[in-house]
Amino acid sequence: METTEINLEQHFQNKIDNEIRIEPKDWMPEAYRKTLIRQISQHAHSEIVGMLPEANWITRAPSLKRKKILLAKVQDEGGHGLYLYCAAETLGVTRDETLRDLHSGKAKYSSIFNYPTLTWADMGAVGWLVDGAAILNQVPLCRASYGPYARAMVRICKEESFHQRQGYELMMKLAQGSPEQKEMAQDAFNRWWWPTLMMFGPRDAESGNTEASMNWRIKRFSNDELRQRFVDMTVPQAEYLGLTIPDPELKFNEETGHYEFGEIDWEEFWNVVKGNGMCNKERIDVRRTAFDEGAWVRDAATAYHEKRKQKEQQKKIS
Amino acid sequence: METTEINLEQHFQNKIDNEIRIEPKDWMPEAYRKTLIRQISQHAHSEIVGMLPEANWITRAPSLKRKKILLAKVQDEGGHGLYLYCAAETLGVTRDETLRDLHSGKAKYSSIFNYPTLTWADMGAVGWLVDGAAILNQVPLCRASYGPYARAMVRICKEESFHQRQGYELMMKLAQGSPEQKEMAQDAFNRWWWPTLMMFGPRDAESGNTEASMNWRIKRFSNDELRQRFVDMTVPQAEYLGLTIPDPELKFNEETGHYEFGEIDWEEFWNVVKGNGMCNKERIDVRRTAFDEGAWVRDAATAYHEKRKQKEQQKKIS
Amino acid sequence: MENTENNQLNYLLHLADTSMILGQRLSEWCGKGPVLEQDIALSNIALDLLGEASHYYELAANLQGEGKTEDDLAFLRNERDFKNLLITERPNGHFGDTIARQFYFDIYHVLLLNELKKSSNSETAAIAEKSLKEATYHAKWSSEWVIRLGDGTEESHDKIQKSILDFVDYTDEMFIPTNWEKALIASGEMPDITTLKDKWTTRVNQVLEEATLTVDFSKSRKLIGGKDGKHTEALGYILAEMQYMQRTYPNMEW
Amino acid sequence: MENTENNQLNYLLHLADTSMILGQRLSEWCGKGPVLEQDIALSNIALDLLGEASHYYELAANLQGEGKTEDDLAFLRNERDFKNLLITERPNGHFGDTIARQFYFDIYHVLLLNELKKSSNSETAAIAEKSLKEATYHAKWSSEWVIRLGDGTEESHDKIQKSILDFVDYTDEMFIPTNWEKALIASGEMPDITTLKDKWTTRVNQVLEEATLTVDFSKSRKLIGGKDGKHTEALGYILAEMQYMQRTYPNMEW
Repeated sequence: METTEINLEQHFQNKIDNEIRIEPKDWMPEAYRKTLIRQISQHAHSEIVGMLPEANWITRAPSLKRKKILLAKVQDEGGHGLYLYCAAETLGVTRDETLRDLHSGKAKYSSIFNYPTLTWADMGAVGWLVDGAAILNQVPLCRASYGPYARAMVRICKEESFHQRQGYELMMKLAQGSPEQKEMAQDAFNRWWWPTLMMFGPRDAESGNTEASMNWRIKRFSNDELRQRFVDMTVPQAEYLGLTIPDPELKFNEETGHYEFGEIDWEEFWNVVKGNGMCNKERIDVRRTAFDEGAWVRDAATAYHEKRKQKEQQKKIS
Repeated sequence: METTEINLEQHFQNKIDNEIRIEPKDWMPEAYRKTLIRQISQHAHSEIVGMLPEANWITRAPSLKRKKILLAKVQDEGGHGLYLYCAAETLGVTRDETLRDLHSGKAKYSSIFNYPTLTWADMGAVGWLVDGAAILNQVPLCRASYGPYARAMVRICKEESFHQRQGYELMMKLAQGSPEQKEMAQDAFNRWWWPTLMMFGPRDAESGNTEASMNWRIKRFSNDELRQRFVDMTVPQAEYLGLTIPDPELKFNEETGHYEFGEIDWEEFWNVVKGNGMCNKERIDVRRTAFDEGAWVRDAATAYHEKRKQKEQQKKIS
Repeated sequence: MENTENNQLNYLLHLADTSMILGQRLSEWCGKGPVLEQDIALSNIALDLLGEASHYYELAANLQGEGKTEDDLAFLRNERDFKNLLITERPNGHFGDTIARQFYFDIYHVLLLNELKKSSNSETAAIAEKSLKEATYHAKWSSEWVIRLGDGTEESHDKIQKSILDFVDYTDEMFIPTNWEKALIASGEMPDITTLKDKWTTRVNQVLEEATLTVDFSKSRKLIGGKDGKHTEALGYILAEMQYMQRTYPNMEW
Repeated sequence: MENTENNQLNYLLHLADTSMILGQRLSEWCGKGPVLEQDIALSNIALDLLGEASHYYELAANLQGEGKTEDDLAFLRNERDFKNLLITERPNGHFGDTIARQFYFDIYHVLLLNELKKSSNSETAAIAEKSLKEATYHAKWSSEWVIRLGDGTEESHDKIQKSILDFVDYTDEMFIPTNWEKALIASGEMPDITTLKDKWTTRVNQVLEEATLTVDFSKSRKLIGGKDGKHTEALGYILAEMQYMQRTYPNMEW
């Protein structure tokens, strides 16, 4: 038995090393399964909770075109959630189970969604910065070792980069607009810049789980690598918009070819992760209330489905 | 016994005829009591339901001053409701009983409150026209034969005429304002004119209950008399504001010294009375929901009161 | 105001406002649906309706010829100028309420678009043609949910039965023409909505029967006024929210 | 922006906005209270707060010296300029929620006004003097209700216990100074709010004890930001409603 286990493990790792996808019916180590369930659920929850800060502005969008774009975007996020809950289900965990963990506070989601969206410009900042950071995190996941996850990510990434361009375009309109609009854009940028940098997680030195995930090809780049890539990509975009980066220490290092930037407020980071952000409680409350108030609807659908099945069976018998 | 009853009735009517007030502990005919209970409860309900169309604009009032005036006015109406529920209680009916009749649809309230308040100008129109009509109905009630009712009406009438002046002043601001404000004022006037005329009830020829109420000195003027008085009083006020009366048949009769006016849409009148107005259902729904959702608060207050009483009694004993 | 062009403008605005306000209401659900799939479905219908509204607003702006945009018409007109059907502005309530409102509207919407697509105005006909496909899907979706909730659990049956009754009062308005609609119907410039009532009742009753639900349409309060700008008190709050940005920051591009 | 006059203006606006937004929230209750007497009491407190706000806005407008009115400051400033305490903008919820929010605020309000009435600025002192009488009554009323609900029925106990916990997160902001507040405190231009915390906690705990309720204040999420214009998502909706008329019809008299 022991040898078999070792062989299975060896075989599994060989496949991983050769970039062969692991599929639901394949053997996999329990730790791999658990890590994936945790990560995919978190990711799904982030999509669903992430609908809320943007949904907050749908009814107040300033034009019909923007209203439609925003609504379609948030709807897409719901779709991403669906793909991911399905991917998690292939690992043997139901959607209701994962949702229960979200509502109880056991499962996490991206902390960025615990910041409030205060003005219309936040719709631009979230699309451009938050989706931009998400893409950097997600693109490598399109090659994740677990097949259903990787395939979900391919679809998601395609839509995310579309969203990011829309966010940037929204910011552009503001940045080229009236003084009030410019101010609104800069204010949103100021508020979202640092939280976005935090999206890449703690510094590599303080990040757990990384090594195993690297070996399993779930993760391919370190937090700090991705964060640097984001800064290098985003600073010129901000400059193009005429926005000032809210970091006095930011400067381009000619030698490395990278931007150096100031220290992240890690106290704030951990504070929000621990649940003390402005919206942690509200976001979960909204989701839980929606779920609880929707119970009778789901029950009705199940009951109706059962009745139908029985009727059909009776027909067959008679 | 029969003679006593007749004597009591005679004695009662003598007091009435001599304008001597009937007080709660005095003997009174059952029909008188019932008529009063019905009328005072209806009046109380009208105050309470009447809070809603105006409360609808408190959060959207266009200036701090107007917000305070409106809020204070609606609060006064709540106070009027209180006086009247207390007056009804002196006749042996509890507030909860009368409220139950309101919520079940058994008890009526003034139909005028089943019209929606659509613009800010409605706050002027309601204050000026609706309160104006109410005052004409109510001033004679300050001399109503039943003491508690008459005394409540004295307090109420004083505040109502204050409200009416505030309403007129609000309309004046609009009438002297921008073209949009003038249009808003005229539009509100157009919508409230006819419903206000309906407030005086059906034509005398079709009005029941009147004779008994007249004999009992609960009612002193007929519906048509009061309606005519209202028109005579209001038309010059409207003209002063530069508003057009939405009645092509309106004209001053030099001989009678009264304004003649067109036929009221009695179909609309009965339709709204029967419950088919725009807001009949909503108004009752709001009141009932407030009452039902407040049950736990009232229960808590009662329970706390009981506990306190018991503690005090225990103290006395020990 | 009673000339033909104004009547036509009224009609386009009525069509636009109706889709706009219902789309706005449905979009309030976004992120709060009872199941993820239905959250997405609600947004989907909202998007279709907002798209339809856009098209009508554009036609209206062209007809008006004052250089206004769809946004001017949606975000800078006052409550008394809005001509949407009252049913579209009523609050979402719970999922069953939203379904009942949607169901009544969808069945009407399909019947109406079926007529509108025959319009002699090729632009209106084109919008109707496109919207009809969408509305047909909406009607299928809401009918299925009426059936599912009606024939689901006891709780869901009671809830949707009450919702179905609550919205009846607002259905007659779909078929009772205003004065300006009467003129347009007489001149053949819009479909005769009075003739749609029977078909509507038949289709609605078919679904309700399958859903084990009952309604006595004769008891309707027959509330009307929306098409003439006389609304319920709900619309003012919708507009305060919907128009806030345009009112606060006038004359800007977004 | 960091000069003295701006700090003073910030402070007046903070005081005004705080009373304004809480008054606005309370006025949402009008006509919907659980008992008529309490409906009236809620309006009464709302009126006091709106009155207090008016006075501070007037002082602010004078200090600003740009010829603005109280209405300009209340109805034409944007969300990011509002400086109210976050607790005042939180939704009304049920009666117990409103009571909990009010209770925390009232106890603080009394302590603050007690200091403000000693202000060297005679106008501020006069407003504080008048408002203190009102706030003392408010605090009595809300404390009594906390006790009544806490020591009432099992249901009311559970409800108010939850409400009392829910609002704890927003209480620290009353006592944590912003940068501009620190400057004003240092120059003696405003009371040192950090010193009020202990008194507040003592008084609150006295009432909670009598109400058989418990709170662990150390578990507070310590949410701040309102005084620097960083609000919760609730404020935007309040302003959309509250400012709609002024935004829609600019430069008019009402």
